[in-house]
Amino acid sequence: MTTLVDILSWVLLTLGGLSVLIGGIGALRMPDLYTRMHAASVTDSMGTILVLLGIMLQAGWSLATIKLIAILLFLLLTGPTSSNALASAALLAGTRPFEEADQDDNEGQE
Amino acid sequence: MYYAVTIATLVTMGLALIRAVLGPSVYDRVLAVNMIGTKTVLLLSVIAFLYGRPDFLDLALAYALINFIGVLAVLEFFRNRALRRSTERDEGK
Amino acid sequence: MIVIFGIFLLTLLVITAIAIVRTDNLFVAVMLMGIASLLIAGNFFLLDAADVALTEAAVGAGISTVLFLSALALTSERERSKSSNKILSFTVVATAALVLIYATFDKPRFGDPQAPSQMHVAPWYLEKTPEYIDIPNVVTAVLGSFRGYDTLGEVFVVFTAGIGVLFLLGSGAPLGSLPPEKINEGLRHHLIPRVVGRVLIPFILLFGLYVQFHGEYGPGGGFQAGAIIAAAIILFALLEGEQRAMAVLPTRLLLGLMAFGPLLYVAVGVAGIVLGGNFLDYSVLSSDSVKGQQLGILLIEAGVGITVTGVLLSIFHAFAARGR
Amino acid sequence: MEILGLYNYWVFAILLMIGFYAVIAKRNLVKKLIGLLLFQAAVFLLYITMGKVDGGTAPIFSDGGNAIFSNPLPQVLILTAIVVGISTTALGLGIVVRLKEEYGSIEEHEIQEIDEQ
Repeated sequence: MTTLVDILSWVLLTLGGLSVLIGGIGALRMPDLYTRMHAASVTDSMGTILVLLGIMLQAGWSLATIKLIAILLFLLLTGPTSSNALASAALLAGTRPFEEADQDDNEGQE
Repeated sequence: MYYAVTIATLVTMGLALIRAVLGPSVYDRVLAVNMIGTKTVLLLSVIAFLYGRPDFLDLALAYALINFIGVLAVLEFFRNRALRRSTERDEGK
Repeated sequence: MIVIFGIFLLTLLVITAIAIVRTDNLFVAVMLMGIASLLIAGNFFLLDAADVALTEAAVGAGISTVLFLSALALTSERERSKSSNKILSFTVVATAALVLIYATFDKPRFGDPQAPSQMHVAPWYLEKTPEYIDIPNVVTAVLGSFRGYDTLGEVFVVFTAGIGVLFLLGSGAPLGSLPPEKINEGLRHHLIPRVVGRVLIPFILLFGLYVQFHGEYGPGGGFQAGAIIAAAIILFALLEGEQRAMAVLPTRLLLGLMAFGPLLYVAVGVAGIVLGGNFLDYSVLSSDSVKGQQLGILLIEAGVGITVTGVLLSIFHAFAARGR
Repeated sequence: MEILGLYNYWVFAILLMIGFYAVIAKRNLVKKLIGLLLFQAAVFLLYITMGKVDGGTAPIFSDGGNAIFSNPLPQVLILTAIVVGISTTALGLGIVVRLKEEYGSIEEHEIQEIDEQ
């Protein structure tokens, strides 16, 4: 039973680490703000869920698990909200999505 | 295995930092700050277990709660700036 | 392995610092400052300083960004002039850096248990805390009891800084050009952040109280709790507008909190004298000296928390009211 | 490892000097304050680094029974210094805001020019 839980948590942690890394690479390589935001959300939600679940399985049933659940809950609440706020602010300020020629505009806005 | 996750998190923080330094727009930088914020929460929770002191999860909890305020302050700043610009334009007419 | 993690974080920190100095956009500099704060907090945690990391989290993540952004809104976002005497300053700085680095070769190796700084006082604190005060968090014990004078001084510095900001910004005609009704509405039209923010505020307050009263057992204490509670109220002010936040905690009450904190601290000290001990000697506060110490620490931590909350909120309101 | 054992101190020196450079070379007052914050962060780092003990853990007793603890004293000093730092930074920002109101500028040399007239 313990081995099973261990294996499961290692799998979750590995997948979590991978998605964190993939999101990070995406946030660096993607061409414009909105696609980068999309990549960042992979780390913010997917990576967070997997990593924290993995740690939770390691922690067993204790106070630490409850704290981890709280952290997970708050991150899942605030992460998408921040992305939404940021995207709407960018859109209102006139950053247009999906256009190759956008890059000059962006540099001008900085 | 904790080490692997920590390394992945650290590398992602580095990538996000490159994004923050390169820009190009201010929104990219805010996005990068946000990313590094959530990565810090993950890093602190993993390291608390790596050290075998799960009682230090309080720190990660603090960041999970407080990082949000920074983003809202930025939003308010942009709103304020837009308002100021439109007021100045009205006065110019 | 953990040493390598620390080195990586520090390298990122240096890159961030260089980027901060190089950019001419002050908004970008403030954002990068936020990143630097996160990196340094992670590093403090790696260096075993959980309490310090919590303080950096409470102050650096929210309040410092908020203050800088409100100051930028009142001044300007861009650096207009080039640096003065670039070559001369760079030479001075580079020479000083080289001298400092040369000096580090005489320093004890990182983490050396035999380093002079580990040989005095600290072992005494670690050994005597269970005996005299009997709380698990030695940092809180040193902060509250063994070095209570220091902390009293720091509380008065925080108090004085708050008074200074109020003197500077509290009076006179503000220069903001915006119609007040626009400023006052805060982010009320942004529905999603508003709903989520309102859900979070009670939890942040609760967490602040937990940090305040759990400070004897885990990382925490008055300084951190004050900053966290102030952050919760600032979140409310951002979401609902200045006016409503002022209605919840009016200026008079904030001034009262600012003054009450140091007064409570001093009163605990004086109570020690009255009961036959020394100033800030808590052992006489109760018939059992260990219980007395614990009571004293609880009271002065409350004083610290109240001062920090009052001062940080007063500062925030002073800046926010200026823009109106 | 011997060389890496001094890395924290080198970062301290470099960070300190980056902050110092911003204070002396930049003319924008807000930028000077940001430089001061970096300077401060470097000093914090120095103190906390000196408190670390190999194999130690944070100076909070737990049931685990780890007998080595890092030095609590620098942590106490820095934890108060962080809060004091933000209050004094706010005071500095307050002065900058007042200067902007009186002189219409936050660039050092422009303020000096106005003063000389």
